[in-house]
Amino acid sequence: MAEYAKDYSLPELMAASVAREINDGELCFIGVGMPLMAATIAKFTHAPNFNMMVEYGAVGPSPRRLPMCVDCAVNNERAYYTGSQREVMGAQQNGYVDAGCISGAQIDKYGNLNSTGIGEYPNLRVRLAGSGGANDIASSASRTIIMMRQDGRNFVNKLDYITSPGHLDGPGAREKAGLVGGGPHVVVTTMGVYRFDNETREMYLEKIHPGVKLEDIKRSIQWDLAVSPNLIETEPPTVEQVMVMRTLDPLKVYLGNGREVLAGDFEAFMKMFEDSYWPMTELMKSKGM
Amino acid sequence: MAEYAKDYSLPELMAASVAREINDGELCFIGVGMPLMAATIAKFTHAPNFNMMVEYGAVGPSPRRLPMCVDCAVNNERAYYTGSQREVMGAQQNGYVDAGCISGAQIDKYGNLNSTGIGEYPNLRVRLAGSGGANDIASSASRTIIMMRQDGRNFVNKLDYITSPGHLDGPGAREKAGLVGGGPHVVVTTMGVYRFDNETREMYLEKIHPGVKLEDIKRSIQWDLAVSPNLIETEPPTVEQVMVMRTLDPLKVYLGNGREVLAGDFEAFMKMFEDSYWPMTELMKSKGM
Amino acid sequence: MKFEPIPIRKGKAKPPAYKIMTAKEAITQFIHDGCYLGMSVSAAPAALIWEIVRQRDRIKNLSLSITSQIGMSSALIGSDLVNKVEMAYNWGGIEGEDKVFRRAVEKGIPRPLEVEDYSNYGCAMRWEAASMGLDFMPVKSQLGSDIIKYNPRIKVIDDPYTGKPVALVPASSPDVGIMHCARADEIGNVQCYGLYGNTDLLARASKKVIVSVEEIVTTAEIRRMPNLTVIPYYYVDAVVHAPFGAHWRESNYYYHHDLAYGLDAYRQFATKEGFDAWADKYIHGTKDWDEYCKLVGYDRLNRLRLSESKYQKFGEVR
Amino acid sequence: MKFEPIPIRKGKAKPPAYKIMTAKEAITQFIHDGCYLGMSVSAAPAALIWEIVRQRDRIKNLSLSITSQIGMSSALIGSDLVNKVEMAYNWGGIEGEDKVFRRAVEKGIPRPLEVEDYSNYGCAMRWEAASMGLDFMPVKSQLGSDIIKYNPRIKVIDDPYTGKPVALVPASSPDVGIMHCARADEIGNVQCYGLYGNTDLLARASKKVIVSVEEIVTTAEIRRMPNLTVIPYYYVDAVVHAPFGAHWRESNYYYHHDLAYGLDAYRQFATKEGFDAWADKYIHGTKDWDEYCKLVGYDRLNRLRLSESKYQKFGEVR
Repeated sequence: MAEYAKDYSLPELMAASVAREINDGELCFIGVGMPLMAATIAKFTHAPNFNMMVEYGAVGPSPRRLPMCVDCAVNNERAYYTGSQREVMGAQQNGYVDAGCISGAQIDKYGNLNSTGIGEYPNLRVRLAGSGGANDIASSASRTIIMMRQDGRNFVNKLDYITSPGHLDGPGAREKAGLVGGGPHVVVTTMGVYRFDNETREMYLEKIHPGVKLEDIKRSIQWDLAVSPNLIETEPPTVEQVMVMRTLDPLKVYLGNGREVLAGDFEAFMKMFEDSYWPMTELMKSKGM
Repeated sequence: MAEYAKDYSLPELMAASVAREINDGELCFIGVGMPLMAATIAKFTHAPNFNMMVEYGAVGPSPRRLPMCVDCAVNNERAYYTGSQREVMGAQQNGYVDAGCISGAQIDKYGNLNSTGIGEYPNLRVRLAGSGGANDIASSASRTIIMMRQDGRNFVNKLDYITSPGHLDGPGAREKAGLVGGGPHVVVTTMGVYRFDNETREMYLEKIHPGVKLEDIKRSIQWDLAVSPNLIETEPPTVEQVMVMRTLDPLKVYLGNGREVLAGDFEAFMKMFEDSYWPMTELMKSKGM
Repeated sequence: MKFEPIPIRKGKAKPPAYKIMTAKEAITQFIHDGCYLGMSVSAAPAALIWEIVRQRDRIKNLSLSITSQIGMSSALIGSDLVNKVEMAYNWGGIEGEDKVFRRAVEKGIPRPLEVEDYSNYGCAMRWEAASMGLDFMPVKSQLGSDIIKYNPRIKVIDDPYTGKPVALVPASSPDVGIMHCARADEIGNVQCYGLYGNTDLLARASKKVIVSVEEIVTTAEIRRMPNLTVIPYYYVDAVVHAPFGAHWRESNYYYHHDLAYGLDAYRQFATKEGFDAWADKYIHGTKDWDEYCKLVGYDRLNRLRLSESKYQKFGEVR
Repeated sequence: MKFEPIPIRKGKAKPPAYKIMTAKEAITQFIHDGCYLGMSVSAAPAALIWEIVRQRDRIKNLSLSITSQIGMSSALIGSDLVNKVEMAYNWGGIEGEDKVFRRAVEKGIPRPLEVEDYSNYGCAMRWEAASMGLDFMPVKSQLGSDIIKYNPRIKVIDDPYTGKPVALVPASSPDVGIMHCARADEIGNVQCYGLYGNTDLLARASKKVIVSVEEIVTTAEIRRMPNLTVIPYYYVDAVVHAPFGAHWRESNYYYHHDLAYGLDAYRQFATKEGFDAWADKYIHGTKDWDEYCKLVGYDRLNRLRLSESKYQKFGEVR
């Protein structure tokens, strides 16, 4: 049995939880940001034969450095295929992808996501990134794994803009719209883990993170949240998962305030990259990757 | 001035005439059969910076062996690009191709071609090859260069089947059909060279091969052929053109009965390939290719 | 709400697992009677086709999805295995007239053959559509021709953006796609050298994929130049090691088209009896591809290889 | 009949001729005011973008066609050069929030910016359509979302074959496409190492194409491995030699993303004054890319290169 870490942060718990949603041998389409980190953890721990696809054209990399973006050089590292976006996105639309991993700024109970903006489109009060590949993953991956901050304002009754389709307005809606993918399967947040009911397609709380109160979760969600009668506590990260995270991201770029630390500090950045080579290479070998 | 060959055959005259239709620096899409031979002659004589595209995915080869097919290994030789059919055919549909070189079994006065069969489709008396890439070239190349045997029966009033669109039924018809390419520009046959009138889009005789009688040409064509008032005799092949042809095809596979000679004669085939390497390589160097 | 999560639905990706099989095993496992079979032309999967012919007692009815084929599909047609071919071209190229094809279409010998005609790009765009999970592709070829007049599956619509006519071709998704390539690793990452036609599309369009290769290499070798990977593992069901596996056709940078053999075969194909004698000798008379190669002669195959490498080698300029 | 032959109509192919220029020459020659500009993201054509910004007195109004951009398009937006962007994503990735983009869309600073939203695949399929001379492409993304609700250029039709809904996106054919790649020869055959996103499509979709590269190589070097040629010469108008030409972003197998720089730049982009100061120093304060590299420091750039080659080198497995 895997040994659990005693000392871990909330972002580390979240990343580990997302990593666990990825099964060995699967092919998953990984979106920009934290999903890249979570996928790399999965690859170097329980799922060495899981392969990631990144949207600018790489399949099966084993990144031994912090993966920074979906077009990052890191995504070529030991990859099986590198080339065009057309290949990976075409494969996804063709139904080849087991799961896709994305995040968003707002979510509703059907797992629809907004990453376009806050306010009335196109006169947005806050303009956000836009879809990127999130809509494509949400449209066509066989299931989607969603990562979200849960900040008290972003689990809403009605999105300002549906960027990435979840289960739209309920059972049968995706099929009617012509979407080929299966839609949202799980949502991992800073407070808990949610799944979608097979019958109603509505989100329900399945796991609650250690130390989080159910009433705080309910208060942070605009709709009347369904809670599993078998509600359990989220499994902590393993020692190995935490080791991978801290090797790849010692300055907590993804998992803390590392961006502030690194801004302008080239030496620290180089050191982070130089230091991760040996431990990650050794780990890779031990996994037979 | 180029020195003309004194001794040449009719197929050699034809191949040389087609080669002359290709201008240096052009990008031409070359169909299966004699067009491959003619294009190679052009490349090694007057048009070293002409580049051929072949439909199974090669651009810019310099074949120093007899090119045998559009998916032939020879087409990779010193190519700039090798890969997918999608690239070359996509480029063609996108208007990048200056000229395409094709042939057919039947032709009408608008340069429409039949390479599908003789008889009433689908109950054909004689089933032929089918379009292959000919229809695509005829549809989308900026102009087409057509090579034809002229056997007394195949310049017809009405094709049994329009495989490859010429000027269809006259001015404006291609545009109306949605075709992006310019259509037939020239027809080189065993008897003469024909062009298409800019106004009527109808074929007219421009050049007559040495030794061929105009009345024989007219008799071999079902419609009332228009003949240029400036009818001239076809220019003979140059010494250099003939040298290239005979080096690549000493057994007259394209230019005579070489197929009968080679059938089953592996040693003769190997010798043909082995012998062409040095003279063609030397010629290549002398052209700065 | 029953609090039952949506069951996990798997994607179509084939696993990153060991996939090496013999041709016999692969054909036995994946090709069934009534199969809608896709075949590449560059390079020609001769070793796989021969094996299908050897299993003709089991595989009696095939429909073919091809773009162009030169002689290889005729091995199936002449062996009385094919009811229909969706195609742009089925002929001999430099080898000339395809009498096997003519007999089938014109005279129903050995059985009637239905032909569905497209242009080459039209056929390729059918695989292209399927390769992206689309049900059709627009194409500007074929317009104005009788290909469209006689093929009701090609639709001409007014382009919703420009109002101009554009043809649509329906996706073609073969039950099984067979193809021959340069090299693959054990989990099915396939790399090609030189032109590969629409092999890339066929692999993506087909439900099951069998790839024969000149060389099996390590995964590390694949990783050296991942840009050469034309078919990633997730499309591939079986990898068959078949050196010289495209003979009598060519395999770029490995060996050249054996024209002397092809011309001789075509001469024999001129009659049904000739075809049968050829198939009896070269296909049924050999139990597998290695025996076929021995019959043709490895000395001859090596000559073709040496001739090719005189002119070109991948990674060098000669 | 006047016996006047149909005049020769040339294809769009660019000639196989010498195409090396400086960034200044290429931008001056091909990019005009009002240009509809396509930009690749992998790798980012930073050297070319900086040069456009340097020529802002001449090039005042641009519309952008991108799929995703990370910071680089913001160099143009923040410099008051862009009226509209057709896009899927314009943000910082790991660098975070793009304040330049936000200021333009939310507050019209330095000028109002119209945004036309698509998904990434939706954008890519617009270039794909143009790359094949088509006027639209079908795509199954975007269905059911507000992307379609608010973008009238995306049409949803009933698929003529299945009756199911499918989205159509209109072709995007930029006046000029700019991109950064690994290497090219003098006539413009361009090869890429590793992932290249939709650079291939952009080159095919654009009327004029400027490619900056890490290395200029001989044509013989291109011919060694013609399968690596992602953009053949006929698409290319200008080749600009710009080593480290994607900095602060990465160039696969050459050097890595300079995150420390990117994060610092984003911190400065938080205010208009900060952006202007950054642009004054790094773009207007340098006369060309070499001066920019000197300002950043070739020692630093070499560290990025060495760090990358510790992990990977094309042709090897590390």
